Amino acid sequence: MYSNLWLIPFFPLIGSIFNGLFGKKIKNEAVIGSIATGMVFLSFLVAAQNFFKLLGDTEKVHELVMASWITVGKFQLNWEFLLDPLSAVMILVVTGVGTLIHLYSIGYMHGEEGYYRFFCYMNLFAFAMLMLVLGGNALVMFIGWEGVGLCSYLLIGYYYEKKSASTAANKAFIVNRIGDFGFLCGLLTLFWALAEKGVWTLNFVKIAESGHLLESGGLLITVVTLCFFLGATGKSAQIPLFTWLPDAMEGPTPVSALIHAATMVTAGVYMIGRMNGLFAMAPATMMTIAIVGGLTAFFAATIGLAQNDIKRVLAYSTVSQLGYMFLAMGVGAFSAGIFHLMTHAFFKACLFLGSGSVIHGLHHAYHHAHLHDDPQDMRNMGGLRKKMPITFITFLVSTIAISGIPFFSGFFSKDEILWWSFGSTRGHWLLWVLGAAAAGMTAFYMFRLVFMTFFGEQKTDARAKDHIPESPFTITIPLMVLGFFALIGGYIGVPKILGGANRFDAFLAPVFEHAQHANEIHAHGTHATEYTLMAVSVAIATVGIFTAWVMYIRNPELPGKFVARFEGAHRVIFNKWYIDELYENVFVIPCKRIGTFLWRGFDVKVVDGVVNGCAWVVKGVGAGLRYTQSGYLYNYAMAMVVGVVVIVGFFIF
Amino acid sequence: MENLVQEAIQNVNLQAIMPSLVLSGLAMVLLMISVFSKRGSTTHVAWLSIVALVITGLVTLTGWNNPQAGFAGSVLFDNFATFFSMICIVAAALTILMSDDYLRREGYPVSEYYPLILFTTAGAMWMASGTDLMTIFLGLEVLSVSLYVLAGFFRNQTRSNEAGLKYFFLGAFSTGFLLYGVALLYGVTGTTKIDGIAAYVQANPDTALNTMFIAGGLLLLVGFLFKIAAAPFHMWTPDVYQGAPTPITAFMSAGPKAAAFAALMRVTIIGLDGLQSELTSLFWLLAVLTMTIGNFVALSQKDLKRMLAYSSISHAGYALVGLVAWNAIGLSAILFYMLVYTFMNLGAFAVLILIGKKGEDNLTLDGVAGLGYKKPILGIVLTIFLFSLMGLPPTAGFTGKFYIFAGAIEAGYIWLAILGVMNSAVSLYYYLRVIVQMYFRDPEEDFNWVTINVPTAISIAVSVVGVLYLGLFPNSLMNLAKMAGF
Amino acid sequence: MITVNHYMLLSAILFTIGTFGVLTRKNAIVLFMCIEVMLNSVNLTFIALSRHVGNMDGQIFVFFVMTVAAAEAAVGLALMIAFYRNKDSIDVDDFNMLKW
Amino acid sequence: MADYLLSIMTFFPLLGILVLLFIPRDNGGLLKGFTLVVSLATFAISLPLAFDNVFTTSGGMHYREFYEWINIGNFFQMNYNLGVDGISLWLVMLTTFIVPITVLSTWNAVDKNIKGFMAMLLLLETGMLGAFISLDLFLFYIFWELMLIPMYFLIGIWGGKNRIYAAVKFFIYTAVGSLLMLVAIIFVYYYAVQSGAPMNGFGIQELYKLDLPYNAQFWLFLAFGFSFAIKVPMFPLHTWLPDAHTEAPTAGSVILAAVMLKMGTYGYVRFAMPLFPDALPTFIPYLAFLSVVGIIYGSLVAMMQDDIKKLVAYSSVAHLGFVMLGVFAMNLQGLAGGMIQMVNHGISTGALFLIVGFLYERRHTRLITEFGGVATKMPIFATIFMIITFSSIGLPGTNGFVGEFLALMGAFQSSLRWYAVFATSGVILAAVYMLWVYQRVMFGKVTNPENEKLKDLSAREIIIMLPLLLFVFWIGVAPNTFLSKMNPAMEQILVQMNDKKVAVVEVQQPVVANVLEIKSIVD
Repeated sequence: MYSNLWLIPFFPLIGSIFNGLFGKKIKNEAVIGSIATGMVFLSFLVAAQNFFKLLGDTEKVHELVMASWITVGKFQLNWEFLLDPLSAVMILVVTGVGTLIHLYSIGYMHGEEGYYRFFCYMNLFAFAMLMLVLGGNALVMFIGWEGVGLCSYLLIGYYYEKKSASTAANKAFIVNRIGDFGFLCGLLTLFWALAEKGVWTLNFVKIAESGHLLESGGLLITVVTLCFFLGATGKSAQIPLFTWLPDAMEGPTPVSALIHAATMVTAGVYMIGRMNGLFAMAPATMMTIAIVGGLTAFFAATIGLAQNDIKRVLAYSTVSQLGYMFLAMGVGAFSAGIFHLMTHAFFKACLFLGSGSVIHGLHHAYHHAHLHDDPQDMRNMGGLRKKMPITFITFLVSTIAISGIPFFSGFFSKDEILWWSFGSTRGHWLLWVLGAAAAGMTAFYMFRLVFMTFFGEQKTDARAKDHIPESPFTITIPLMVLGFFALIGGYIGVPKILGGANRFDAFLAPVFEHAQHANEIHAHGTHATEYTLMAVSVAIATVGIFTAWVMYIRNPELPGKFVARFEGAHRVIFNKWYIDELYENVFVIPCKRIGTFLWRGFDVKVVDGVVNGCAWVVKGVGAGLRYTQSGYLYNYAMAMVVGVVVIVGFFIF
Repeated sequence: MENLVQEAIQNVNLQAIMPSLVLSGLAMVLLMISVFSKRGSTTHVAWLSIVALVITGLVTLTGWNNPQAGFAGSVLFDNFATFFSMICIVAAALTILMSDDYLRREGYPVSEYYPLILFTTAGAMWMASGTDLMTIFLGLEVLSVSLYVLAGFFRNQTRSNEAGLKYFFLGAFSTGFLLYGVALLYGVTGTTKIDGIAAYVQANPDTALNTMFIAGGLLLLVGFLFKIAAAPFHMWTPDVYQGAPTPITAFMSAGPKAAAFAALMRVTIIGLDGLQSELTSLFWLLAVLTMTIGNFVALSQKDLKRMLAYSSISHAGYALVGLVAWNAIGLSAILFYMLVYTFMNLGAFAVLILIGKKGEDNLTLDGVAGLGYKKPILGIVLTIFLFSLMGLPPTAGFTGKFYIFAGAIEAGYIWLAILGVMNSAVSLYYYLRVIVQMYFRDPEEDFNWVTINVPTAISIAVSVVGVLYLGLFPNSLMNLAKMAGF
Repeated sequence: MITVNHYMLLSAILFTIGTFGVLTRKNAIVLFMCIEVMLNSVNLTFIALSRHVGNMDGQIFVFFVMTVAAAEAAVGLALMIAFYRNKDSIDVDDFNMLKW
Repeated sequence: MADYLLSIMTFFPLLGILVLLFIPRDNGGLLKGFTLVVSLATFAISLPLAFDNVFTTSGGMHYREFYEWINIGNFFQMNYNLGVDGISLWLVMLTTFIVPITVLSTWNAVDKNIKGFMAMLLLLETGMLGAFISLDLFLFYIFWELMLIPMYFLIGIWGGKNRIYAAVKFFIYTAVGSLLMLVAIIFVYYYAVQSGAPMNGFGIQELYKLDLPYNAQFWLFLAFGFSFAIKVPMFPLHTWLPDAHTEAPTAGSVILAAVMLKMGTYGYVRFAMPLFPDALPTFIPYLAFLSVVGIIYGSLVAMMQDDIKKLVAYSSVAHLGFVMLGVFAMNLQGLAGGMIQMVNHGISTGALFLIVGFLYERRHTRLITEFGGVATKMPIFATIFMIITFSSIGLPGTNGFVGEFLALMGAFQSSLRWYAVFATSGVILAAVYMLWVYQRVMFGKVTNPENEKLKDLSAREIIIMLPLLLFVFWIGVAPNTFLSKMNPAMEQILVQMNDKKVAVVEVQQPVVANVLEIKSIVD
């Protein structure tokens, strides 16, 4: 039936291996790029075929066992895939957005030295991500889980000659590893707990089936899910592990779009969705997730207010949006979370690619003018809407979408999340306040970005000013497609209250139904409340946009005054709440100090000191005893006599 | 009176002393030959001594499984005596082989040297076969007096003089204690025969508590402990070993020591069986003390001969462990170990003899730097001996030590075994230092003075074969040692 | 009445004197004489005990001891002469080339 | 052939040495080539083992060889008693597999006294193989000590600046442990003799069935465990390792890491644990604790090293911690994880040492600060290094993951759950130190002009690495090839341990109570 599922990850793997082995010899960018893009596109086709097949299928959960992987006694693990509505949506998003970004990269990466390397990694990423979403058991998922981390590492460190890039890559991988530690702990505890009950499995379907064996709301399930959530915070850049994502912007922009916006970072959300049954059983975890999500959404948004690097703003925006998704998961709005995941994939990918287009243009111009200005600094931009019309329009559409303006995709998904966070049995009005405030700030900083970049005076260095071109079509086509989806992507999930059927929710229902019903998670409240909330959130967004307009178009001196007025607050926000410094001082430096101490202070001095000390004592005693051997006959005779006397005396008396 | 003489004559059993008789006789013939030989020509005497040893060896071997008692029970040439005699003969033969060239190099081509070694061997054989304290004493003195001479053989060399004198004085001193002990035992039991003493103690169990008996027994042991260089009677060893001519050092550490062990074992196990509990605790202590002092002090030695002297002290300690065990395994282990030690120690000394310059001032740790590269075969061979001395498989040193510790553990002396192996671990360091010098340092000298002569080469070859063969296939000789134990 | 105990005591004293001599005297010849004293004290013991025990073994032993002592004297004196030739001294304090 | 396969395999390298002696000493190429042929032939001889399906069905000993060797009547008896089962199978294969690689790696690295070097390598191979297949404690001990000698020379003669200290330390440190084990071996033997148990020399299969009182087991386990813990090495007995590794020539480091360290862990599985199962519950908490400390400690110390080789050495301490944790979990998953991790560590860390060797051959330094930006000059090398790095980190899909995961899974199933949590944090630290060193060596711009002239890997060097890379992925993707042959043997040994055991491991005793218990029993 769905026996060609394996082809979906297989194609990119082939592409990756091919480019990895032969890319260097081929040298032809067109060949390399089209192979890579083609492979992901093939995956997309297969994914689409399976998706539509599933759409028409009454049986919504399908497993495909490929081979046995690890077999030790009762522990039997297979290479297996799982296709259900959730993974079906994900593979479409991944391969779809992936194809576009690959296509985009062909032009964007033109002339790069490691062209083949880039596509090799990108394809490898697609492979890993598809393994992640298609994995039929937690370990196959974990392959993808770590695999995307690896690719993220490789791609962030793509410009490895740059110290900051390789450092960012390391940071990304290591912070992710902290999350993976949680994931592994959760996984192993879960496995043990189930094995105690006689179920030896890591298979998702079986886990879901036997979840009821564990005590609902019990300590064990709470610990397990919290561990998993730690994994999710790592991968999805939530508090406390979000710091790697902004740094990850060191990678080429398509990477930021694909990995650090559209797909990989959403893996945490996906994972929670995948195990929704378990999470739903642990209200404490759910609450934690909701709070962490809400706080992340809020704090990341505050940081986004003051950044000047175009990609960093987007990065914090991503963190913030991911916070929304977690908020959704935490309040039990699983399908809303996934819905937002999807719409976010469209508009954020479009935003990143758009920013990439801008950077590409500026870079081109600077290069032309032999300048070394930072092409990512928004303070050097402005007025680009005329130079890059397509980029501008798609960017604007996506900005509106992310700001939650009605009838754009972001509106539907974000609003549903806000509604659930207020009205869900697991929700709370404080969560809603956090979300709404974040939404307002999002609208503000996104429009700030648009205004600073595309409107107003052109602040680019005069010498480069006139050389900013619109990007080539391999760049603009993906932009347009994504912009289109950012515009309309929300319509598959129009909530009932607005007269829609919320087909998205219905499609995903088989996955989440059980968790929601069994644990009585549902949004309740009157239509009136829902309408009111919707109106309030739209109003907040509008206020945000208006403020941005006031500050950056009508009265450009205002931001400066603002900064001067609230200098302290600005500095804190600008420096990202000093979280990096905090971690550096609390974890990194002590860790290094401990390491150094353990080595030089403990290992060498104490442990080895004891070893060498033993040798030294033995040698010292020997050297001392040596001098009893004085060379004088009478001393020797004396020793003998003493020996005799002692021996005889001892035995006689 | 007539009857007594007749009885005595009937008691004479020349077979029982035939090996030592033959050896002494041949040694005297050789002494005469050397008197009439041209001064400075020693080689023929050396080879004739070898022939004498071979003959003696053949005669000795007829005693295997054919115990001969004689002289009113004061001599018993049993398997035990045969085994030890063979050790001494082998040691003497190897020593003689490595001596000839050495004597000429050092400028003392004096052929009396060889008969002296033969006399020593004969004395050793008496000690091994004596069952009367009188015979043992005689053997001991024959052995000692010859050794005093041999130790001081280089009469123009102060070092050798000093070694001889120190050995002589301390040896004589210890003999005093031994004799006093014999006298006391005699006073209590009325006999100097070992089995007579044992029989007396068996008949009068209270004897074991008798002060005079205990004191006598302990003083008697002092003489033997002195000879085997057990602490605190070991002090002569390093000085004498260092000062004596190198082949004699090698010989002293093997043959006479084995003989002393033989006498010690016979006296303690058979004669002083009544004091078993006292003696085992004494030997326990002495074994540990001896091993520890030997190994610890060896750590800081630079002179190779002196280092090997301390090493030989520690090996006496290991061998004593077998005596502590006081069981069949431990005793036969000592026999086996003595044989093994003969091979590995004589082999090591033979290599040192080859690489020494005249006066042997270069036999220090630094002096062998890079030997392994300049003289690879000598290097490998010395390495094998050193590994054997360390007690590492697959050399005989390992099987020997294994046998010893097996005895101790079988008898329940776990701690002794642990202290023993820990001592082996300490000893690794100083043996390894030699290997470090030979292989891990760059050669400073080209060792062009080293010439390999056939007799020494033979003795080294025999030792290497012995060490490796007894390491890999110890079965046959272990079984012989088992049969030789009592 | 002089009993065997008196002999034993006397020989023990002699033995001790000899031992002390060995420990304290520096001249090699004197040292050697001290050792001879020790040996002779043993001889005395043997003879006394031989009488006490009632067999001849002890006395035979004494003959051996005396013979051996003579042999030792020969060898020992020869060694001393050799040493004296090299060092012009037979003081035991000069026997200290080999140490440590 | 099959009847004598093990003997032929074990002594073939020794035979090679004999021939080697007659090759002129200055013909380096021939010496190396010949040694390569010998080691490859040994590998070929051992290959039938890997393909023999008997291991998948039966957990017992196969390819048995038995001859009486030393028989001293009622004194003692030793036999030439060989056999291989699923537990030793892959370690044997690892040994025969890794030796040709090390021979190849010496091609340009060793130029002094090649004959000696090659002879030592082959002698080492004999020792290692013998130790893995000995079923007689005495025979095992002989091979065990035999390994020391060639390794001592490899470090001492062909090592780095501080080689003498390292070699002597290595030798004495490991010998101290093994000598205590010798006492224990002899004790077990005579205990068995005196208790009248059926025996077959020092044959372990008979000794497995011996009923030892707890008190004796306690001390015996301590002696065996101490010896093996030094070899593993477990914290705090590890300090010989960084020195030995740093000073050893590449080939020595590779063999040391890949095979010799496994002797310790193998010793636990084959000897210490099944021989003295009653003492296990007492020791497991402490040993597991030390394993975990080793993981974290090794990682933290590795992180701060400035010498790449030392870093890899300390990382070994951490990796072996996982092995030990898995083994001490005392269940099938943990044991399998431990065993697979042994092979993994052999491959990954062996490869890392080769990689360090490549750098050292080119630059004659191993200081991290001397490098930087190497990736630009040596792209192939960078790729291989990257793969091995991630294998060492334990990325899923590579070998490292399978081992770590199974070991941790086993630990989670057992009473060592809490230890396992801390051990899991090792995966973070592993990433930290490996990626950090990778960054500092490979990434960035070439700042040191010396690095400008670095050449990428030669064909020979790539050939060395390829088989290792193959196994990195093979074990990662299809570990069942290996696991299926291990499982029966592991099951058997676990059943055997549990059958004999008085106490049950699963009951976790508080640590304090344990101490008191030991005291009362010892008293």
